[in-house]
Amino acid sequence: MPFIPHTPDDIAAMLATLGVDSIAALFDEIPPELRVGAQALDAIPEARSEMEITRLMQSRARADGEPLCFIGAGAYDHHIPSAVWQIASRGEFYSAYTPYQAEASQGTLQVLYEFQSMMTALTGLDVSNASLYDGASALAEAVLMAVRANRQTKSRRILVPRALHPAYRRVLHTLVAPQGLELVEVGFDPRGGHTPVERLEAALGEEACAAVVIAQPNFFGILESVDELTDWAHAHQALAIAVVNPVALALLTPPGDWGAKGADLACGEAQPLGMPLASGGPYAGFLCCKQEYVRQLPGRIVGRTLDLDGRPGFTLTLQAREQHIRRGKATSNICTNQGLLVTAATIHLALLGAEGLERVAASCHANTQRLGELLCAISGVEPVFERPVFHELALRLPAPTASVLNALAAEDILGGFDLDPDYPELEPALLVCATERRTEDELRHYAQRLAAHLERSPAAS
Amino acid sequence: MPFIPHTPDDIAAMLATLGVDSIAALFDEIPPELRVGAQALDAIPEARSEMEITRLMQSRARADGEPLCFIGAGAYDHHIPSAVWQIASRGEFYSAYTPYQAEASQGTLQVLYEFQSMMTALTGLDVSNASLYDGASALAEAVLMAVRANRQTKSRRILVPRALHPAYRRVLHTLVAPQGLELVEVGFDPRGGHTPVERLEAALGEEACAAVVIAQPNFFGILESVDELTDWAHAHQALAIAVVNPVALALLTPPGDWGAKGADLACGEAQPLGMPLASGGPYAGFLCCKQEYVRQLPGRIVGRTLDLDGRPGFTLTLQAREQHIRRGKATSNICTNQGLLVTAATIHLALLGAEGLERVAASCHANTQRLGELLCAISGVEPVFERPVFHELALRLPAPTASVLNALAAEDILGGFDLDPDYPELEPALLVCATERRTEDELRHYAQRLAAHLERSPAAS
Amino acid sequence: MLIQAQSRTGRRAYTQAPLHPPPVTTIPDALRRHTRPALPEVSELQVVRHYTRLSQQNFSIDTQFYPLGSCTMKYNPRACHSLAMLPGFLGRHPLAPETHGQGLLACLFELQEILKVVTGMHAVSLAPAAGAQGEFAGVAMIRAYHRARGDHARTEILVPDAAHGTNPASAAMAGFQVRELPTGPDGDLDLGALHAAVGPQTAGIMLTNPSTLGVFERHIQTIAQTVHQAGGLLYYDGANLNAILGQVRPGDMGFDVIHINLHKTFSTPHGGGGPGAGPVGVSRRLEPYLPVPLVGCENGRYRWLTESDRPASIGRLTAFGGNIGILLRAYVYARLIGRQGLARVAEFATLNANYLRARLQEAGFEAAYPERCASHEFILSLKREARELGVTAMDFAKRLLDYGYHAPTTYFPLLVPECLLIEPTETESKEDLDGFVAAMTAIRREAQENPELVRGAPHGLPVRRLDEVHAARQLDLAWRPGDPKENSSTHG
Amino acid sequence: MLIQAQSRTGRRAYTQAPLHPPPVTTIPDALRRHTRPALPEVSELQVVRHYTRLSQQNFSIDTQFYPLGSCTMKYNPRACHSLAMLPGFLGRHPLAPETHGQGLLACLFELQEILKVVTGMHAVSLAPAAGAQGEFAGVAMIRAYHRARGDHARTEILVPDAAHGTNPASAAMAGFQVRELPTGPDGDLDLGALHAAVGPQTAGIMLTNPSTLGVFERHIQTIAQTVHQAGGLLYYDGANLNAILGQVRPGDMGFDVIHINLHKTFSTPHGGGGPGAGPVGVSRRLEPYLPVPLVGCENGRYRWLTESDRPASIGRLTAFGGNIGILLRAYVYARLIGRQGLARVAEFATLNANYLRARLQEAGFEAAYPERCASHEFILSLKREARELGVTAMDFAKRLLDYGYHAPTTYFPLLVPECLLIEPTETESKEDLDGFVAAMTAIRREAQENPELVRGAPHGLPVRRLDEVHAARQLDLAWRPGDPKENSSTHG
Repeated sequence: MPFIPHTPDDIAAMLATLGVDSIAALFDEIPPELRVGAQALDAIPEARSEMEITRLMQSRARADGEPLCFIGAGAYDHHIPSAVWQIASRGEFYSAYTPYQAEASQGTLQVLYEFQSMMTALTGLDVSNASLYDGASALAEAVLMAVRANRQTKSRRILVPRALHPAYRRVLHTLVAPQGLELVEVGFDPRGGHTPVERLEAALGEEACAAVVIAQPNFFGILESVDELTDWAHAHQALAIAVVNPVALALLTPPGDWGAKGADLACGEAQPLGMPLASGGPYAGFLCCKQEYVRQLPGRIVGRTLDLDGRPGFTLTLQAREQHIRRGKATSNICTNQGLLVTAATIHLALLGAEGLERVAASCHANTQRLGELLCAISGVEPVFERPVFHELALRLPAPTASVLNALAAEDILGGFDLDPDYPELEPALLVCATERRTEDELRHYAQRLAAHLERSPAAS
Repeated sequence: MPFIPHTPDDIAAMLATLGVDSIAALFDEIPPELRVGAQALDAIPEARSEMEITRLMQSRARADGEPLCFIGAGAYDHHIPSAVWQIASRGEFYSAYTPYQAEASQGTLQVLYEFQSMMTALTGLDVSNASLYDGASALAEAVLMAVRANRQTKSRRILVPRALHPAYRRVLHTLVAPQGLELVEVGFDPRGGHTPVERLEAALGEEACAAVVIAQPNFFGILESVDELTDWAHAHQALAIAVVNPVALALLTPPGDWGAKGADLACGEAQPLGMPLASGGPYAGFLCCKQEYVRQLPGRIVGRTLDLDGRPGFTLTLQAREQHIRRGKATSNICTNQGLLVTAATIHLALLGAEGLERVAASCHANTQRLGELLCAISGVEPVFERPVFHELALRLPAPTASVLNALAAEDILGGFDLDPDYPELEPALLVCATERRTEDELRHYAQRLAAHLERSPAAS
Repeated sequence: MLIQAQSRTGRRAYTQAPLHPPPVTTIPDALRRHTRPALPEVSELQVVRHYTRLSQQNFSIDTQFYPLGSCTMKYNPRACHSLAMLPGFLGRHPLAPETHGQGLLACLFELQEILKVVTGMHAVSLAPAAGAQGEFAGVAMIRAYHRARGDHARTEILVPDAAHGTNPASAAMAGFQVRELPTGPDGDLDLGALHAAVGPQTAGIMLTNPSTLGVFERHIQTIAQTVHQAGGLLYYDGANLNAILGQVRPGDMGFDVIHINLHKTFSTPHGGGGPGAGPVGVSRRLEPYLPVPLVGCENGRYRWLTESDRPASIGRLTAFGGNIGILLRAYVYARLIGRQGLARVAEFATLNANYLRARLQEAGFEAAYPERCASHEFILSLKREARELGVTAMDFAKRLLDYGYHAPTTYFPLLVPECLLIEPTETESKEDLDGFVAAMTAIRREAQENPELVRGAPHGLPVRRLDEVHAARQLDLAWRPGDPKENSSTHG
Repeated sequence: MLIQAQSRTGRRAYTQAPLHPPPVTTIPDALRRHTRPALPEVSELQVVRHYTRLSQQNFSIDTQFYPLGSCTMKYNPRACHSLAMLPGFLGRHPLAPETHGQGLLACLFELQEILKVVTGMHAVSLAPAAGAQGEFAGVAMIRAYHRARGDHARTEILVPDAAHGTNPASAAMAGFQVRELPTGPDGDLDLGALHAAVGPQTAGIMLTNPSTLGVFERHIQTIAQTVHQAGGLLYYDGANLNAILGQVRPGDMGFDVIHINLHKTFSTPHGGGGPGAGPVGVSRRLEPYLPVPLVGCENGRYRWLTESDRPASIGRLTAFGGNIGILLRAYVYARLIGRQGLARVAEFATLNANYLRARLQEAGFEAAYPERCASHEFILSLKREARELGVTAMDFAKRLLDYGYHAPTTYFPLLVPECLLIEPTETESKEDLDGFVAAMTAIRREAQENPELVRGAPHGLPVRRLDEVHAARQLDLAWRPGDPKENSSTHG
């Protein structure tokens, strides 16, 4: 019996203790008409050995190939030190529960405290939680939190830039609309690709708003004028919610220093910090805020405290915000978060340090610049926007994006993110990314193949 | 500086403590004319990042392909449970030294004791050491040990079957010839493929011998009449040294039960117990013996003892045999052995248990039988020998073996071991193996491709 | 000592970052950071040693019996981990085209099918990232269903008082009012209260069955009929699905929507607090509202079904496809144990729970609902020990740690005073259960002879009992440069 | 508790063996086993839990400072492990054709080249499986060389009294007589004794330089000249190569043959006692005798060179190519640190050793050879502490374990009474060295104030001091079914 240790003798002895003659008797309270027979599960395959399933999974993993990846769009192909997952996969991290029994969970708790400390260092804010599901849902939690936290207005309107990741905007809608929040789209500048203050003004009109979402870099890789946007939000009694890439923060002004007073909340996707692409998850969202908002912060929070002997130790804290205490009035329903990924992120950040992270960021930036040079040397390919970028770049193509990407994919090159469905106003356009893992040879190979395909393609309208 | 933690401040403080102004000063005792400059190492590449070396190694690992393997010949492609290396790779096992400080090494020591217990259970002998380098060098140590241990004769002759693995015979020669041992080859029966007692008689002639080597199964996969061979050895005042496959021992009479008195020593290759093929190593040799010979046993041995409080614990024991105490008079020069592989083998055997190991052995046996059926259905292909086999089978081919194997290799099939160079008397002949990992589809694929190639080949002489 | 406290200026794990990054010249100075973030500057060895040692301070399934009620801490097969971590899966970008994802999508599609069969539901979406997100998705589907029918009056969700806290929290997240229903003395729902509560404002009811009291809700058919007749829908909280796999199916009980905690029932790791995965299953009428993406199969080719394929969907819950790596682990688990194995899970989880309860009762402990069959978990009440000896359930819990057992869940459910909620799971052996009984018995003896010993527990762990009140009052949530506090808990 | 003691008849880790093996019908009953071997019958969870917990009972580099002299316990980079364990390398059969091994062979060929350059030797074979096998191979080559010249009189190998025990043992394995040479009071070899010992019977001399006394043999050139003039060859024991990498090369010192412990100098894991790898390097005149297989390169294609290519070879040492996986790790290590990094190894290993010695001397401990520069290791003598306080080097060693430090090597080399041989390696930080000094100082204070505390150490480990005499007298080397002894050391 896979994973069940009971021997026939064990079963007999246990049933004897219970005074019943079969395990089935233990299910006597289930109405008999509801009991299903063995055949109810017939459509599920029979047990297979680990050897057989290993073969199956290896062949499926191989089937998906190892294409050369120039897609970013919210998930980034970074080097992950071998040590990260060798340690994070240790049974004591991997198979432990949420650290409810603090004394038996100091390993996980200290890791989470260190993670919180690292995230506050990166964002320049006071407090971090111990993770949320991913960047997009973290933004939704940030928005809900901002509405609760904003004492200056009862508005439930949120300004959301169109230059924010389209999937983030969708998730935001899914998660906050049921609570009656109104999401107001803020357009971007067609030449700069950024979100000017004037667009905020236009979107707000005469109304108030609870918060302004500011993505740095934005979905096009463009660097926003975050100081002005933050100050504008504060001038309008709105909280400023930063959506940031944690690797970029090695180079860019941290949200806590944006504008005169700093952003109020910062959130984002921690995937670039040691998490494999893995088809989209598990990743981890982070959420930081100013100290004054800590009691509105959703998710687990670890605090440092003292034990009976006065020695320092760590424990979950501020649990009064959480659903198992406050139930329907909790700051969020989240409980299980992304602890194992946070463990990986913490080890990853410890290995890189500030200088290492800066080297990664600078290499990504340089590779993307170089890719832009190579691609824009192809006739008909040009940058969509003028403003500087971090490590993604929107390019206008002389042919329909989807057909170009399909042709490249057939050669095992994932050429980037097709902007056309989400941004028809830019069509045909492509968003490319080159992380520090891409080599000069790979960039040239991409450019060479793109040029070849474009030569064969009919010009776009 | 890769893997060196010293900051400039650290270095300055340390040099100040030492009262010198540079690290170079610490090398002042080396004659200056011997000091090499930095350029002496110029032919060695510069440091590269882990990301770059990862890319390099991944491309080299991929370059070697994933051929379909029907080679056995001393290294076997078995399923290894995921748990084995996930646990054996834990830092506490991986980065610990030989357990000289027993109190700080109970993990490793208990594992070794458990391994010794498992090997005595498998071989039916009283005592096991904690590993040697590999099966072949373990046999050499067994032969040297037998000469020391045999009180009945001073002979330094050893009878070695020609049906023993050719590489084992070579290693034996390398390692025992310097001490003046004489290796006498014993032929095999051309029809049965086994080593009959009459051949032992013929090889011994009028001389005495210290030991007889008995391989079960032998290199051709053939099962020897081990009871007769063992009794013959004992009747001639020789010790019987068993060379056994540990997986086969799940099905076959253990050496301790061979003949009337049992084999005196049993050795072999532990690779089939959880060690990847890995191009040939690291593997681990094992060596077991009767209790009366324990003080002649080379290699580490772990014993169970008591601590100051009377609680049980484990420690290296019988170190008086070893080179760090006895120096030139030690039982062997071996000290570092294959501890990590033994850890893997112990976990592997614990996961399989006797029944699991028997299932593995039975599946290998059945797959090899089935492969023999399929291949012998091809015109001109037939078994070389008549006697039953475990999981390898010698086949006579209608074409030169090397050319057939090359043609198969070009299609990513490793068709077996070419017997022709080592056994020209059997030419053209091939030794095939199908472990439990091979599927019916793979067996059929092999048969189909072999048939196709043989159709195209000129018939062998 | 914190990793941050080990930092020394100029130290680093040299090989881990690009060795020769070019200078950054194209980012305007006004947008640049001017002081480096205070991340640790440490060597690779320091990092490896620090986190390896920290890991050793955790209890975990791989090291201890961990009978944490309602959490299903069963063995996480190591193969599930290594096969989900195959390079081909790990390297795949979430937005890679389906041409480069057939292997992955085949696994996910088959997992959807397995979950449909084992729960008796009509369709499944794997999108929710955890149980609570599954709950949200489920309740949001109930909302979408009523709205699609123009039934805007249904603003209320019924939740038993024994429910997990996430149930009311998720209902609130989805914009509903929560009305709590009482539990009867036998552990079943108070049907009278249910009848009184249902009405045209009832959007649905959220139930865990077996409930958090460790008993099967015997009137489930009546409840289903009552709620359905009132126009509401039934939500099944799958936290306790381990108890009934292959014995009875939520779909057959009349549930319209369920979530499944793969990190419980399908043995994916808990990871010190996640990641989880909370697929949702629905009856036919709710299928249009399933969260995206789903995996579809047409002519043997798999593809993601997204917003454009599923216009009525409640939408997207995370940026990409959810916790894919966890889904892969659950798939491997289901394939390894197969259909008979799925049914055995509930059988042996139930056998272990009933055996352990019986042994503890024999040993003199008081079980809640002793007249009922236990499901996969059961409740002890230590109110007598608390009253007579002054030793609480929390004291027992902490002292168990000294005995090498993780504590059961304490003080939940809220209905039973001084309770321990104990879930042994099917992967533990009889010897381990017997060992736990022996430890509980020994602790009670200690509580009689030397209660201070128990009240002061734990004694043998890296720290003694921690002051949670201090933690909440003197908030210390992050290390900062120059932090004067030393944390020596990890050494010695 | 032993895994064997956890066995229960009929229990098993079901998924790990083929589910439906066919019956075995073709093996004669006379050859069949009739009782199953007494292997443990346990569940997968039991195995995982048991060995995970056992691992936690080890000290290791990944968890502790481990200054074990002469063992070079430096950080083992995790990348070396994961890259050597890539599926393409692990799945390769040792007898796969070279068409399916170019990637592997490229790594091995380049490693041969790196080792040649860094040691200054003419050619390298990677075949020996560990240092001692490298020693055997080296001495066997010396034997082969003399024999090839018809010089059968050279039956003697000279070995200093400070040498590792493997040196004389390996010489004996290779059929030589061993003659021991004394060490002078300054730690260098007694040259007078050397001159007296050499002669036509001298096959060669085996030296470690720096020696096991932690000092560089200053007269190495004179020694080389003396032995060579007598017709002997020089063997370099590479155990201490970490001390001189990139500073001075054995080939330049006049050595004819060397072995290299990759598991020391090249940071491959020690694995609780191996695997190691002991490549040998030789001068031009010994090249024909190198053990097979070697890796050759012709026209950009790599191939194994075996017996048929190398007819004068001393032969084959293991069945296949040696400890290939360890060679891959060493290759990765060398590439990560590069040529400058190789030289830095010796610099910082030497800095750490000299610093630690100076700090311990400041703290009042007595160093052996204080007038000499320390190499990468050094010796403390605790004879004063033993005499005055009755607390021995072994007591200090055991008490260090309680402080979370692995003990240095004790009672080796044999020349210095009550000695600790301390090798910190280059990968440890100044703080860790300072911590070790503080621990040693604290233990001496304990030895003065409460010597029983130190003599009874360790106190905080899974077991207290173990009785080695009992172990050797009452041999208990294997568990057997029905074994009455219980081992409870792993619980509690």
